[in-house]
Amino acid sequence: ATLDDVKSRGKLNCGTNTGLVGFAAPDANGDWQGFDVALCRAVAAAVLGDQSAVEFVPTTGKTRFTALASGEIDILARNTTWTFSRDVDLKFTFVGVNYYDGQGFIVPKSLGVSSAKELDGATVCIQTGTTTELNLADFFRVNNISYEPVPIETSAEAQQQYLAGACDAYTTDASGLAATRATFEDPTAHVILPEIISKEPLGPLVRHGDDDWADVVRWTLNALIAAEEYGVTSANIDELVANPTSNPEINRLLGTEGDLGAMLGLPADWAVKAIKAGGNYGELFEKYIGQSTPIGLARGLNAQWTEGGLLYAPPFR
Amino acid sequence: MSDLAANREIDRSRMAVSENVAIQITNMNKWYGAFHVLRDINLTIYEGERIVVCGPSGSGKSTLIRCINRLEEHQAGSIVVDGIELTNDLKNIDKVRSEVGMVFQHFNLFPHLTILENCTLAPIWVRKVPKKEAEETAMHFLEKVKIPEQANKYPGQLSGGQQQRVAIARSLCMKPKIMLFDEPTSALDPEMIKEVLDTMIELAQEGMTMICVTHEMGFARQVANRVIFMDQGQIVEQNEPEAFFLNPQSDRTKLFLSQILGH
Amino acid sequence: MSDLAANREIDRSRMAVSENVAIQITNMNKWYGAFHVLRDINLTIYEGERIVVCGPSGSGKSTLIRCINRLEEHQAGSIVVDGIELTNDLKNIDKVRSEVGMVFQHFNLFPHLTILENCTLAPIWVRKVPKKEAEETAMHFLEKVKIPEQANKYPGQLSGGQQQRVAIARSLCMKPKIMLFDEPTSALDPEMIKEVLDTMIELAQEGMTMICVTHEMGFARQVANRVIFMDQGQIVEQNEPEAFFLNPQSDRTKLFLSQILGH
Amino acid sequence: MTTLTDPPKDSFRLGMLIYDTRYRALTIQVVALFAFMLLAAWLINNTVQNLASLGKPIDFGFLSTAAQYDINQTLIAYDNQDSHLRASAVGLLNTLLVAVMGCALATVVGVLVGILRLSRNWLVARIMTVYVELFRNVPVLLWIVFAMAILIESLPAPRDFRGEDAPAAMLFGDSVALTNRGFYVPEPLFARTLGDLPVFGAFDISLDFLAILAVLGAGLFASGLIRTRADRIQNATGIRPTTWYLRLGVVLLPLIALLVALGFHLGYPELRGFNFQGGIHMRNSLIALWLALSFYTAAFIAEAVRGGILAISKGQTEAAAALGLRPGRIMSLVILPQAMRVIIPPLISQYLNLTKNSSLAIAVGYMDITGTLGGITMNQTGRELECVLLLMLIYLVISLLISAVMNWYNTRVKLVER
Amino acid sequence: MADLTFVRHEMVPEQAPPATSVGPRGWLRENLFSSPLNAILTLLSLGLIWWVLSHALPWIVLSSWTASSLGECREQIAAAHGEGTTGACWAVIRERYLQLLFGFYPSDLYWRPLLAFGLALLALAPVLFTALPRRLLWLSAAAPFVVPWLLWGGSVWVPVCVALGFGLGLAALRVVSAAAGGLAGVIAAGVVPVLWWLFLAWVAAGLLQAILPFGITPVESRAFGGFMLSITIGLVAITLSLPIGIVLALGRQSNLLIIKAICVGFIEFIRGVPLITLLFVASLLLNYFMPPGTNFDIILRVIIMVTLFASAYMAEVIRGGLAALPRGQYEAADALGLDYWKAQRLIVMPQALKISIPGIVSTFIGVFKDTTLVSIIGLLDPLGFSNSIRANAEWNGVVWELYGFIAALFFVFCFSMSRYSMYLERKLRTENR
Ligand SMILES: Nc1ncnc2c1ncn2[C@@H]1O[C@H](COP(=O)(O)OP(=O)(O)OP(=O)(O)O)[C@@H](O)[C@H]1O
Ligand SMILES: Nc1ncnc2c1ncn2[C@@H]1O[C@H](COP(=O)(O)OP(=O)(O)OP(=O)(O)O)[C@@H](O)[C@H]1O
Ligand SMILES: NC(=O)CC[C@H](N)C(=O)O
Ligand SMILES: [Mg+2]
Ligand SMILES: [Mg+2]
Repeated sequence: ATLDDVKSRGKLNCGTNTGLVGFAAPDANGDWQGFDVALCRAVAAAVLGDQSAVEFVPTTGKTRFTALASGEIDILARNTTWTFSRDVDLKFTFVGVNYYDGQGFIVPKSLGVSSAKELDGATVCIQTGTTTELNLADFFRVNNISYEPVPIETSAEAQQQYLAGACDAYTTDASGLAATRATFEDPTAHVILPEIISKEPLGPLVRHGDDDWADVVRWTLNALIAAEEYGVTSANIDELVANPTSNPEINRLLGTEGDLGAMLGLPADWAVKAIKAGGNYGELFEKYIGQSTPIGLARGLNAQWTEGGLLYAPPFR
Repeated sequence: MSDLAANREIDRSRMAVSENVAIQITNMNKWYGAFHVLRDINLTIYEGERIVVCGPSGSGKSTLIRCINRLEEHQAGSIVVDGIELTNDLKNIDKVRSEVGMVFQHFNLFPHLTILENCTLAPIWVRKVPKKEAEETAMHFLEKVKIPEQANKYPGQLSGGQQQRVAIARSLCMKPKIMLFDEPTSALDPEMIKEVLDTMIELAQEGMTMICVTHEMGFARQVANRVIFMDQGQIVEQNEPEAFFLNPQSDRTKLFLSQILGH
Repeated sequence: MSDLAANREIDRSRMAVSENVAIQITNMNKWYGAFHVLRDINLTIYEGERIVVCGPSGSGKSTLIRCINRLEEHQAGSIVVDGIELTNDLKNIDKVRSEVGMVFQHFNLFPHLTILENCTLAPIWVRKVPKKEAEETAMHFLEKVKIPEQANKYPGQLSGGQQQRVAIARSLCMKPKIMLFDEPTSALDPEMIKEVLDTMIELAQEGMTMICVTHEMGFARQVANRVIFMDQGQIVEQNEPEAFFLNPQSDRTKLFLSQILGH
Repeated sequence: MTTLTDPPKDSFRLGMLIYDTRYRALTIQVVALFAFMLLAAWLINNTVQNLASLGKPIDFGFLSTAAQYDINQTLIAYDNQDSHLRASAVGLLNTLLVAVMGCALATVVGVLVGILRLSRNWLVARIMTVYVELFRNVPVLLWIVFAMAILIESLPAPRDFRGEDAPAAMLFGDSVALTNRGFYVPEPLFARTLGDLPVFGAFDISLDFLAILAVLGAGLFASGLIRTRADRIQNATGIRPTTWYLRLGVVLLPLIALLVALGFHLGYPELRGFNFQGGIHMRNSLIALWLALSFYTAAFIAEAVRGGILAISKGQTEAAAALGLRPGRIMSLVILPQAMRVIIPPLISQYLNLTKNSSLAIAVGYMDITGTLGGITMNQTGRELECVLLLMLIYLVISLLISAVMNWYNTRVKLVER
Repeated sequence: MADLTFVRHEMVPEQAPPATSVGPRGWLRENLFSSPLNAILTLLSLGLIWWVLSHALPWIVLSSWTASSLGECREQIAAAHGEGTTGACWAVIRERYLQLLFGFYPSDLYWRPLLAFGLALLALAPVLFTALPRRLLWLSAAAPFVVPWLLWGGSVWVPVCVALGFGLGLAALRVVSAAAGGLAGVIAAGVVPVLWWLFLAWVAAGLLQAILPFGITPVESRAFGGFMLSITIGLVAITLSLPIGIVLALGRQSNLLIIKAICVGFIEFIRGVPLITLLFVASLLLNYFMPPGTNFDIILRVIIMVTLFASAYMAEVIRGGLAALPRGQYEAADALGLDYWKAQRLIVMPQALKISIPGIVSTFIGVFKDTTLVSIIGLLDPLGFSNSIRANAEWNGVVWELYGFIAALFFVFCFSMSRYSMYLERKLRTENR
């Protein structure tokens, strides 16, 4: 089973994007950074107790699923949309959603367009091999307007073409649009159109048929989300472990009560390690893509359910 | 040196030399870059003369005869061939070239054309001779060099001696007034040398003006009416063959002859 | 044809022919595809014999001797060399080859090995002789062919005659019982031919069994004890050299001799 | 003395399998074949097992399902409801398009550069050397992305053509627009069109186009006749009549007549909406790929051309010059016919390389066969094995066809030689 | 007719050529303005050079080396050279050049790849230069084991045990061919080492490591990246493809029909498909072809496919070398009684390989350039890395600087290699043969 493999190997193999602003990219020291990357680190911390025990395997839109299917990676955290055919036909298990996204358009303000429906005849840049490509085709078909797709391999190239005016609009997951816009010389000259033409729940996935491993990843993600809900942060977690609170849910999460860890086949403090790796969900969000970063994404749908968002960790019980 | 031609009887009667100047070279100088390869060449050649040029390797023999049909450019002095001065004027050069035939050491036949095509190419494209006529002329000269039966073969299928004879025939097809030979036999096996020399002797007997760079001293003695000895880019001595070989004047000539005949 | 060896005194005393059969060829036939190149060859060669094979080009001389060490396969009849029949059995072939030396027209020295290495290669790898011993033997034979001082040069640095002598020494280093020569001198310049023929004569004087394809009639007269004339893949005539040259029986032989001696 | 006995009768022994030349070959081959089949069986068995455990048995059925994605450049009609198979066909045609265009341009540039490299002009020869070395020693993929980046960054966007004092303007009297989305050039239109001819119900061929081709072909044939006649006259009289105007006329006049009859006119590109509309749009991805492949390959072709010309010894030129032939004639009658034999084989293998390198189209998003079948289709259906095998097969067929042409040419040329 | 005799008693001294044909003027006239057409070409060329330089130079020179992000770069350039100046942001190279060169290789271990590639170069020297002492050949023999060990690290016993396989093969050849004859010896020499490598070598290496632990820090191939990845793939592929190529070439030359068919099929197949499809096989399919559960990492898989790719090209190069060998060499070897393998090893291969060296070098250059394609399947070679670097918020938007740097790296490497191969070609041509 994957869990045992990972443990005996002492390393977690994690598939990431070869480079996507805010979600995964190697920094100057060669350390991978980003929102997707952080999830892998959390899983590594939970399973192996060491957040740096991760091998990052950069994958492209094409190679990502094979890498996972062939066992080259244990978990794919590469802004991958949870779709029916990927889950059912390609035989993967999506363990949850770490970012609720949707496909949007960015256009230069000077174009004078305020709705995607006005894009009749426009040239649209799009990354190939993604769900966005299919969504786009559907959107224009449904609205019975024409467009010209400009397929592109990487987001960096898409951005280059868009900025030079080789395409009128650029479409991808709204998170990507925001990230891209943030690095423009003059971000204010571009608008993200109001239409979100698809649902893009991005989440980590594992191979079909290894439920134990899927549980580990699923509940690590849930632990991060729940931690935010209960106010457990990397700052106060040591304190909370040392002096368990009166909230049994928190105690169970932190392993000071019950033996949830053992049920997963992990040490009792698995969630503590995972949360300490980079912080709870909210902390990670703020650190890599939130308002304080150049990318500056608002929580939006990705707020806790208590705040009107969609994040809703099942109970730790 | 082969003296295979020695036992041939030479008919010198038709080898008269006319009074008309064929080539007039005056104070000609040539440099390769800074290297002074031909120095102060003065040479008058009359129609019907058979000149043999000899000299040590690198003395400029090839360069001299290549200047005569402007394969090389000279930088000073003048060369007048058949009344036409060689300048940068392309028309003059064309005229001279079509009146001067040249045979090279390595034959330089065109391997992609048959022997016949080799011979008719220039007449057709330069002289604008009808193809049929050109072919007839070609066959005539091929017969003269004794290989009419090879006409439809390719050069690669012929022996060296045969190839050189084709090369001679090819030049003759342009009906040149002057023939230049640059060591025509030095790339050949001994048996083949004879074939080629025989052909050249025959040409000489018909009164063709010839300038021939060669070290075949037997040929020089029998055929030439003048031998020119070059060294260091200069004409050091010229004389009739008998006098040249038996009584050389300059020390350099003596040295050279002792080496070449000493073999 | 060169008869440079003529003025050499030949010691025929040691050139006795034994009663033992060295090579027995019986009803041998060979085809190249559909072309019948050797027809019904019957030939017995005794130890110590020196056979010269001659005949027009394409008559199958090379093919015949190449059959003897199985560089070519024959299709019918039998060839028995030193008691070993040449069949498809690789072991027999290896045995025969290591007892039969062969010298080619184009020497075929190994250009990437020094002269000494050329000579020691086969003894070391085929005969499994210790390197030291092989080198001693090699030097011995190199002395015999009079070029011990070239031992550490590469073949490319030697003249043709020297290369051919190395090729002979190389074969001798395998201490063969029989030596085959395929026109060993025909790729050489006249001066070098003498060197090589001298070496071969010396070998013959030591009683080596030799089969030699050559047109050196001087050599044949002096050394051979039998001359074989081939034409169209058949042995047309064989005889002692004097009888063969002075009194050929077959018309073809006469024609051939008149051509070859007429030069 | 060895006595001669009858040769031992052939009785088969096991050792003969190894030591008998007749059986040895057989033995080795049987062993090799066995090993090869074992290896193949092992690989196939593994694959089948792996696929079975993944629940993805080999199945080409996906080819007939709807592709659902759009392709921006299609030579045959296509929309996103067509099958993956048709999408692949669109890709294949795009591959062939860029390969043919690339080979043509590469030949022109390569021959030019190869000749200029031999120029007596020092500066020109140096520049060509720099060009050749620069292109040969930098990976072609880098050149492709470079070319794309240059196009995108240095040409104006369509929006720059808008407005009163637009920063960019169309060329040639508003007929050609060079933008960073590609080049827009006038398209031929016919007022009295002959319509389309459906082929196998799969795609349409314009009858106008066919008619033009036919007239052009006939014109060229007639021009050939005139040429043969000129040859004949030259053979007979030695004087070659000047016929270029006749030959030109015979090609052009009927063509012009046909065009007039069809009501030929140009459709000019025009800035409408977001883009130029009308005209032929050559996309930047196509142009970048085309230029990069062509110039990269041209560097190699230039070397082949230079080598070919140098291989024809100086002696040939001199001999021809000594016969009084003019430089132009020397080139066409003596040097080129010989150089061609040396040049063509490497030239064709460069065509092969170019065609294979066109698979790098994905780097700039040109939708060739690797981009459709080996890219989006593979990605959306998850049928890696089928797609990659099919892809390889297609390239293999193209390569073998090109090699066949090369072999045919080689044998033909060899016959002429001797 | 005038008197024909003439004797020169005083030799004409050498004179300086007319001024128009030498010196700078002569040179200009000769090389740049020898005809009107040439003059026009010269002017056009000068125009072209001016155009290129006037566009490129300011950009290259008016640049920033110190910024820590693209935005900062723009500010610095605007501050230094005035608003609206566009200049290069070389700062990204300064910050990332080590990454572009070494990928994720641990920075304290950079000496290892450097040493390894230096060693590989050294090991090449005695093969190429016959003048060097033959003893250096031991270095060449050791390099294939030492270089990978330096690159990947780990126990020293692994390469030792792998090398031992060759020793075992040799021993098997000796023993078995003495006992059971040549062909059996060859078969044994093939089978024994394979068995050893497959089943025993790893055990032995593990045992030895347990008894006598000695090793250096292991580095996973995932850490390989940048230019080092290109060189590693190229080097390993070429080294391995050499023996495979030899076997294929011999097979293709052989008159055994089935063997020939297999070899021709393989060679033509590999040469008929683009490398990118083979890389797809490496990244998508190769694991399917292996027994369920085997998993080797993507770089190894890529190396396998690139090796196969290079082998096919290598086979053709070597076939050319074999074809250039005169038939006489084979016949002489036969006549001396050398068997097939000995003849190949002692006579044919040494010569054929030497003839093929220029071809081998240019195959190497080709493969090396083609390693950039691995970026398409997500490996971080220099080109792949340039994308990852641009995925950092600071460097998003940097294009030319990265491409330019990568192109320069490749150019320097390939250009020197190609010059070197030309030098070899010249040397081989003049060398006595
Ligand atoms: N293209 C050239 N460039 C520079 N120097 C040249 C050139 N061609 C010939 N030379 C030099 O000019 C000198 C004369 O050469 P030329 O070929 O005329 O000599 P030659 O008398 O014909 O000698 P040989 O008997 O060897 O043919 C030689 O020193 C030669 O090196
Ligand atoms: N490998 C071959 N395949 C087909 N025919 C061949 C082959 N080798 C030789 N022949 C033909 O066999 C005939 C005999 O050839 P062989 O070389 O034995 O003649 P030869 O007497 O040695 O002639 P030469 O004096 O020219 O060497 C010739 O007609 C030749 O064309
Ligand atoms: N841009 C991407 O690489 C991912 C796009 C999209 N979320 C997908 O899964 O296909
Ligand atoms: Mg000369
Ligand atoms: Mg012969």
